Amino acid sequence: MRDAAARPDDNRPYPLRAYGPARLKEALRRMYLIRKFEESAEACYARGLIHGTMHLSIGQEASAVGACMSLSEEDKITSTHRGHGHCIAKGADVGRMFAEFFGKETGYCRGRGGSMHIADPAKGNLGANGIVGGGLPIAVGAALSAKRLGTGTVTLCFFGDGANNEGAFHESLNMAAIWALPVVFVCENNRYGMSTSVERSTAVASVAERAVAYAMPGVSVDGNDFSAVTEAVDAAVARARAGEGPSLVELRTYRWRGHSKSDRNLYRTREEIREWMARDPIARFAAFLIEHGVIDEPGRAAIEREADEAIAEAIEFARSSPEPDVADVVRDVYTTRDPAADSTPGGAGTR
Amino acid sequence: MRDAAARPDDNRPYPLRAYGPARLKEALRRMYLIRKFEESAEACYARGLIHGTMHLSIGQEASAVGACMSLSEEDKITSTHRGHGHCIAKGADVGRMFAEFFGKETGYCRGRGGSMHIADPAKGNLGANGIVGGGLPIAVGAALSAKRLGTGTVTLCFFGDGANNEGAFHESLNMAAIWALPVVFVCENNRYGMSTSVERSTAVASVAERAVAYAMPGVSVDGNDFSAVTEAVDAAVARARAGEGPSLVELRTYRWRGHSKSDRNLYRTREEIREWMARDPIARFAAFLIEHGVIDEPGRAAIEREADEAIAEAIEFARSSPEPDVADVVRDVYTTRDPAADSTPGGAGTR
Amino acid sequence: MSGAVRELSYAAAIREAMDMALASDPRVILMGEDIGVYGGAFQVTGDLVHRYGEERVIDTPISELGGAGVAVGAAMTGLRPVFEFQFSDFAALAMEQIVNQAAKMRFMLGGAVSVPVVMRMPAGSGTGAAAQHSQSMEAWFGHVPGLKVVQPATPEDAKGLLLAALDDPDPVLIFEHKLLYKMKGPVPEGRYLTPIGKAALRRSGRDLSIVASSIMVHKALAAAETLAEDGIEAEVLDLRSVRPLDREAVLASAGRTGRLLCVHEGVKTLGVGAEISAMVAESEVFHRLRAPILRLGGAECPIPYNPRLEKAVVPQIPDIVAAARDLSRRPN
Amino acid sequence: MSGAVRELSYAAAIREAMDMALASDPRVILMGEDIGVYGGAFQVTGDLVHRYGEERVIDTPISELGGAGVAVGAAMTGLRPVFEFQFSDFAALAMEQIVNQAAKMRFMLGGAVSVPVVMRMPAGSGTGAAAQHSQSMEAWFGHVPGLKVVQPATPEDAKGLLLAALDDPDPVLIFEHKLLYKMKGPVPEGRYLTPIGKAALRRSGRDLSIVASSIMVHKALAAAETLAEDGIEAEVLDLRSVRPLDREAVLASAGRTGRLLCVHEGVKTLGVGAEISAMVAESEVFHRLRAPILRLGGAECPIPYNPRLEKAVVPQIPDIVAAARDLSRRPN
Ligand SMILES: Cc1ncc(C[n+]2csc(CCOP(=O)(O)OP(=O)(O)O)c2C)c(N)n1
Ligand SMILES: Cc1ncc(C[n+]2csc(CCOP(=O)(O)OP(=O)(O)O)c2C)c(N)n1
Ligand SMILES: [Mg+2]
Ligand SMILES: [Mg+2]
Repeated sequence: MRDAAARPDDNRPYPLRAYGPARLKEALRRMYLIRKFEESAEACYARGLIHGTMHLSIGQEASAVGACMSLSEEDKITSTHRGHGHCIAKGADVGRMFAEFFGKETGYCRGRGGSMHIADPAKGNLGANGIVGGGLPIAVGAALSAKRLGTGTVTLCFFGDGANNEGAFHESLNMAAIWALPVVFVCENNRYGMSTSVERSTAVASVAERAVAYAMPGVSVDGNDFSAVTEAVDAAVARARAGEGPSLVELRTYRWRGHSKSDRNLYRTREEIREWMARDPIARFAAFLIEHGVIDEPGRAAIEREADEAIAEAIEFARSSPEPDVADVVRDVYTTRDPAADSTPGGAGTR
Repeated sequence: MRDAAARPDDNRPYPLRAYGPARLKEALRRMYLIRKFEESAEACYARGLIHGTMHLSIGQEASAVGACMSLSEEDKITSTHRGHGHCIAKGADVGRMFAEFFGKETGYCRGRGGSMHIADPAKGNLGANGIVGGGLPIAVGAALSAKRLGTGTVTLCFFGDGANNEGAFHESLNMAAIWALPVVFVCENNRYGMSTSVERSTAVASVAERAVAYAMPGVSVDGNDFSAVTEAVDAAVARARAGEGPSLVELRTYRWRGHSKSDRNLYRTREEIREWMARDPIARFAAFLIEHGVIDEPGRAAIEREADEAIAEAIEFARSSPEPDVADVVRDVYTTRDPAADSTPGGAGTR
Repeated sequence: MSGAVRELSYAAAIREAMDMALASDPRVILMGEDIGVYGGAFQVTGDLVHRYGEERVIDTPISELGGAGVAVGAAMTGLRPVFEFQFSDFAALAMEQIVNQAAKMRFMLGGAVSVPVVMRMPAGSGTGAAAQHSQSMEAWFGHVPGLKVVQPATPEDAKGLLLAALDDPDPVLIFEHKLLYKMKGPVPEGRYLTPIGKAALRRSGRDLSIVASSIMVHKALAAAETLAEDGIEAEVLDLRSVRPLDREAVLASAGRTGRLLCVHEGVKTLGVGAEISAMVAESEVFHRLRAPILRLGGAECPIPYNPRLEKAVVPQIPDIVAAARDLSRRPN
Repeated sequence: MSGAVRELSYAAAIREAMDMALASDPRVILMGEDIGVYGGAFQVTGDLVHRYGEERVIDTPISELGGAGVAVGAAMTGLRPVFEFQFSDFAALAMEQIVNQAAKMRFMLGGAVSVPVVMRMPAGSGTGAAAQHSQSMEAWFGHVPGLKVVQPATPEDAKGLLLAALDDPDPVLIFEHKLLYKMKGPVPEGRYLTPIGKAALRRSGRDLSIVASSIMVHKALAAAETLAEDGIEAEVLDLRSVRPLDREAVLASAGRTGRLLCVHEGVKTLGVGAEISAMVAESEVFHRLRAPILRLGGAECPIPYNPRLEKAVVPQIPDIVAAARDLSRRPN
């Protein structure tokens, strides 16, 4: 949430008007934390410490952190398979995140979920999702709860450009619109759904154009520019909070890495990747803060170092955490241990 | 298909430019046939001769017949639960239709499908559908076949305003657009999906507005005006046939009867119904033809009488047709009578 | 708790449960297509919208996947949604939210959330609505850990199981047979919970056990009357719950009689009867079986429109009588 | 017809079948997410797009319901689409088109059309992809008349069943276990059809019958080796097809040995083993059974992420050995 309402005579860039220095520094810290987190996760994966697959959001840090600037801890987000950044932006503990990747009992999902299912309901993160588009109707449901229960909270729904072609996108935006629900749909358009470019998958050039079909505001901004992201999302969140209904915000960004670990990057050129790396959202935001005197270079370096340390600690925590107990595996299928449920003939292999 | 290309200096109403008198008379005949068919079906239902449910299209005759004017017999349509009109407009035999309602072996579905599943592939009708939105992707598939196989045919996909909120609508229009397929999406907007008005279900006022989200042309016309319907759909079909891709055409119309037989009409006013009955598409089209000298009043009356006779004959055919053989019921689950399939332990009640 | 007993229809009993829940718990909402002023395709919600308003009795657009997902999201965040599919067949559009999200959410998240959503599923054939409006799909959901799946056969259970579902922290699917909506039966006033996962013995008998579900319970009871005239005493167990299954009750009955017949309307292959049969055949009761375990289920075809065909493809009373006789005649 | 035999991986065998079909039949197209230049999430389509072009190897948007429906519509009108779900779990989004449309279309229309669509379903756990990417859902589809459902366990069958599916006028779903993609085995060159609906006896044995499917065939064979060391000779029947089921082969094997163990990865309750067991228990073979019919299936929970948990919830070789020993020890 904004620290202050913008004064009309103040013509500094948006973030400086909306947030105090502490929030801005914290934003930079979280962006570094995401970057370092992803790089370390990648390294752990390469060393065989993490199994399964994972989807890294390196290059998309400004969109995750910028979008969550508008939210309080009570506000909700729904996230995606590429959700580490959202998670950290919404305040998750990187130790418990790594513990989850390592399949440990201390992980956010007690080792049951892995990268694609990390959630942190206490901080308002309703969870990543392994199903493209799966979080969209859930976000609308959370917004319906907020409206019915009068909590005053907003739900921010992250999804990718690829998800915008799922039927769930259409149904969700329509319902949110007709019921004027407090939800903001944030499309992180990183130009590809796996290998398939927006041009090849989507009939319109910009996902934001589809807002017209739901009579809601739609804007498309540079998702690597923290200022543009916060200004656009803040406006949408304010609108939602004021009871004026949903908005669609498209953040144009790019993932530096492949889609997942199995990606051979055959569908895009080295030049394209290099071009986008030159638009590094973290470097840009750091330079912005330095330029406007919010931090100096030693301050930036300290923030970066702090992130490095936090990650090292997180990995250590994860490593030293206990494995889940195999005997306990069917716990949490149901909330109550219904005795009748337990009497359902169990599977074979629960040795 | 048009009988002639319109000449630029010809400023008569569209249908007179596009179609010869024989085609126009046939169109009026089909509209009467639909009206009489629906009225007789209703009467048969009331007398217990037809079971199940049925969805009547009385009041929507101009949209069914007008839209199909653009098509050849090789062109395909997909239809809906409210599909009797489409079926007749595409040239179906009303005898076999009634036989289907009566559950007879001579029916279009050999008594297996009933009202909601009538199809007539020989005439290009790929079938009504019991699932709202179910026909949309199927239509796109038919258009994909046409493009791949180079048949030069167009697929016209009928659907209702209610269907426009299904995910299938979104996914289908998007795929048709990105692949530039020869398909025309014809939304018969009769203002309600069952009891739920477009205002309460749909974020935009007109379904045609959603065409923007698929970068395809979208037009909305008076669906009770044969001229407007044919002009709009002809243009869309011509575009599709020329390889320029799909269009969305919204035909604003109204169903005079309730949604189905269980409807108590609690969601709309008598005045509204009366107002729309005053815009009777058949009376309007008949008056149009008389005004422009295509027919005279005795000619009109003859066409109407002919329709009455055809219906009487159809019902007689249906009545006197044989019932299906109960022993034969699992036939047509599979195309080939796979002996292994037959050895699957059968159900109980195939007495 | 519960007071006097009146006769109510199955539909009215369900409505009464929803009414009580709406009245007593502000978190309860109803969602579905045409459940408001229309009263629901089968008039189950009836006039509730007039009593609780459009904000709590919510007509959704025709968007089954999204609608179910909204209910899931609402359930995760404090509401208690009762989502009505107009026909359970349309749940095919929402399998992703039901199975990939609602059923697995708590487990995937290591117990961090619950998803207390209730989904009502009008099911079954007999209305002449043909193949896309007549299915019995409970077996699919019974195969999915994380869901609970019930099939009330009586008005009393229809009310009690819906109240129990609303009381349950996990997703519960209720399969309501459309032909039962108008059936009347005794229903206690006030609040009571029918336990999810418990079968009900509807008739005792020494000669064979018929395990039936939903509408087949009534057909089995009628068949049992006929069989009794021949001196064959059939026990009729109303399964009530597909997940969890009442293993104990099934094994006890099969153990008592040594002869087991499973009857349901869903397609026979991989229908609920397969699980009942297999559960018994792998138990110690196997040794007490005096004859093969028989099953009656839907024929291996979609539901046809023609009424005679439609009847022919699901078990009818004479089929049950014949199968039970056959079973009783088998040598030990 | 078929020529020499080489070693190919399961994935390569599938690709070879698609390659042959694309080369010989202009009606054949492939559709799916990232099957073009990416080569498919599991590299099954590989380089086919470079050989047959983007018009025949079609990358769809992420639109499972619509994509499957387009394949259905295309199949009804002259094409022979092979539709790849990236993971079979995502078929939950397309149940409507698979079950309400493809499976029922021919029947509902009284035989007026056929729907020759093939759907490929990468299935199963073991890759650390957790609950939404690891399911074994074949039992759902096995419950649906109008569909055919196969589960090749070997590279040879993967090719032969895909070619048979393309030759079949009706919708065929092929469940491919992801852990099998890299497994190598002998595959004949040229065109051959593996019959849909026929099980394959992979090992003979007098003491008990193990009916297994997909990856469990290999685990059952390994278990049989261990059992043989103890003098227990297990017969291993590879089910291959869930719908239609090869009733004859199952009954013959169970009748021969009198002891039956069903093994599959899908959740045990209402899994394929339930049908196998029930089919035997209702047949005349019942009288020849010398012990209860045992089943091993997935545990009653979603697939967990942690690798040790993930292994624990599906049957492993020691589980099969233990169950088979238990079965062999049971008194007659
Ligand atoms: C329903 C569904 N379909 C397909 C997939 C496989 N898949 C995972 S991520 C992905 C691409 C998603 O693209 P986008 O929404 O743009 O997100 P991004 O990966 O670019 O962040 C695909 C196809 C899935 N997980 N769920
Ligand atoms: C997927 C699905 N959801 C709901 C229904 C029940 N239903 C049948 S017709 C209908 C209304 C459809 O409205 P619309 O598309 O506007 O067509 P209309 O009936 O007005 O011609 C509904 C809700 C259905 N058949 N299929
Ligand atoms: Mg993307
Ligand atoms: Mg309508």
